[in-house]
Amino acid sequence: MSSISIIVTSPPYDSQMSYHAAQYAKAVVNSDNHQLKGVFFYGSGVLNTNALNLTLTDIHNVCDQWKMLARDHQVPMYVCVTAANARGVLSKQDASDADIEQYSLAEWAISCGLGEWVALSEDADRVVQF
Amino acid sequence: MSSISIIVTSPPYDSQMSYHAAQYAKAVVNSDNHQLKGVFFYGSGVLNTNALNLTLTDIHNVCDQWKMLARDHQVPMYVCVTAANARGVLSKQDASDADIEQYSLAEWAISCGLGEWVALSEDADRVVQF
Amino acid sequence: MSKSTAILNTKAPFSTATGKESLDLVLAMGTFEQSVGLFFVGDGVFQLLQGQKASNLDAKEVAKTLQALPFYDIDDVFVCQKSLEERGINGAQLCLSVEVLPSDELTMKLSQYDHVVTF
Amino acid sequence: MSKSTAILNTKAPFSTATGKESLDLVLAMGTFEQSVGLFFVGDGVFQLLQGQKASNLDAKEVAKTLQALPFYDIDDVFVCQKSLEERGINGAQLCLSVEVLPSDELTMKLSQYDHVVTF
Amino acid sequence: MTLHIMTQRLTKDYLALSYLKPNDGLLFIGDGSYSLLLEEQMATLQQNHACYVLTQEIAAKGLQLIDGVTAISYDNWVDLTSQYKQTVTW
Amino acid sequence: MTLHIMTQRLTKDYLALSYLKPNDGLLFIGDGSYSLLLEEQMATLQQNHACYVLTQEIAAKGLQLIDGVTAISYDNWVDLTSQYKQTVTW
Repeated sequence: MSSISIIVTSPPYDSQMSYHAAQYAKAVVNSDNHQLKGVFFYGSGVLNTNALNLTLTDIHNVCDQWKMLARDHQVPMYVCVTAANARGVLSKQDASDADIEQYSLAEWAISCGLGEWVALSEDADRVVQF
Repeated sequence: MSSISIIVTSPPYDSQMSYHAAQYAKAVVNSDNHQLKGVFFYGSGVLNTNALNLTLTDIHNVCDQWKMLARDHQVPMYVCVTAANARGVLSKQDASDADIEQYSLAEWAISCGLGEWVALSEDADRVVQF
Repeated sequence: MSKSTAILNTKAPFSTATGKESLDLVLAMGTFEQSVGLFFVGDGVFQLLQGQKASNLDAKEVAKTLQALPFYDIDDVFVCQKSLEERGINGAQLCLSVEVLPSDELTMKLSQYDHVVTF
Repeated sequence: MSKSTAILNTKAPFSTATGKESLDLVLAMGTFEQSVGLFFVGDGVFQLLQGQKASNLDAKEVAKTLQALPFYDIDDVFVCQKSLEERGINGAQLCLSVEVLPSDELTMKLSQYDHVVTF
Repeated sequence: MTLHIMTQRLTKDYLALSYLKPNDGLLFIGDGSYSLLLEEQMATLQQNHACYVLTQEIAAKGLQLIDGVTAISYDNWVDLTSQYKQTVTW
Repeated sequence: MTLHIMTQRLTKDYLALSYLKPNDGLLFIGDGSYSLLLEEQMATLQQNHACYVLTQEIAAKGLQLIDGVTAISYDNWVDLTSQYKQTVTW
């Protein structure tokens, strides 16, 4: 049994890597020999956790795939709060702290610090970056 | 008197070009021999118009500079609605149309279609892209 | 309309949304009857490869829209010969009838437009 | 902690936030006592140039934080000799005392870490 | 042994090429998959490296599989991840 | 005459280099400003092209101005925009 943690640093719409990341993550959770410890969104990858992304009907919405992985397979989805806030991804609390009325963080994403990534990578036999 | 239109296709935080764009735009409005017809945000450049971008106190916030150009110099700031919606930048109306409660478009940005850019480029002696 | 614009495609499809967004802009210019030229250089030439089936990556079929350009009266489509050669592509592998030009001729064509927007 | 991570810096400062964010990650690893190595290759070597004054572009002074790494007990900092040479930089122009390695030795170093994260 | 995730097309300046060990594996993905069109450069790499590409990418991008490159699924990729000691994304 | 906005460092594969006309101007900006360290390549370009760099970038990035390159302000850049017939960003 081999354990894997995923770090996503590519944006959802302007790169293809986050699509591959979600497909890869699905393959890990469906594998008998591997365990997915969690997904961590960092850098431009935090844009994957923006709940306000609307995609055209004929294009995949990778954010929906992350949501399903979180809901159906209980994969923890962490997002670095500093990287997210710098790119317009705010939790309700972040928004309220900054006196902003609106917020944008997807409900399936867990806002956290970099310590979570240190723990995820410590727990994993392999780290894969997208 | 020479007229200039600006198209911004680079994101605010993960590229330096939008910083240069705002400085360049300021130089145009302060010039006696040039007129700034408008700024159009397209591609990843639409992220400049996300009102929820929070920047660290020791980093410039280029979004504030766009806001000042709009307010103090009446420069029209257009953003392509399709490109914006795909990247999590929604006007109140866009959000309501998609049954989403939250929205994120900066109040200084004018949501529009690509026809506005065609008009801006038609009006300009020069187009500069960032 | 009196101004002309060259749209310069420099990126491969899929990896960025630029293929789709450059084409949307070209079609908008066509609709408003602004003169437009479409240039494929560098990795942009990959957008013209025959036999693309974007549905395999759950992505939009941009190549199909490209093939419809003649129906929108957009006929000025140029591709860089050197870029094709450097990427191991021959002209017969392209999905669209385009004018293949040496770099210096393409450079001269490009300089004839009032504005240039790069994707 | 038993796992080790190599942070691979491949991008120039300023143009992306990666310089700052890679350093934040390095410092977090230091804080949680995970073993970490910092590698500068390709355009990443520009982060080490002496005399940077980011305030001229209203940007964060990342180079200052780099110089503080020894105080966080982060001593495994490696830079690729070939990348420096190709970019016209000599070792004396660097703002930080680092180990300059030929590509093959740097490759061997890199392979000794459990995980690699690229910025 | 390292599995290198090659996200860019092969060019002389591609950074990854300076940091490969003999027997490292190469997965060509995203823009990297267009490297399949460069038969000469691929042949050189294949002398020291197992080369992989995602089946879906070949089908999506108008590419052809070439001799000596293995087309894989995401499931195969997951297996490769544990077979190699380390993964580096370039 | 075209003003080329060079946003990347000079490398052999840099696309812009294939599409320059004699007397076109080159503004090195962003990562492009690191081209100042490549004196040989810059000298070759200077034979046919006026070369510019933003004063602020030199100061920010630990660079030195080199012979034959003109350091300019944003105001200068605006003036250049009308002096050249066209601007292309690479």
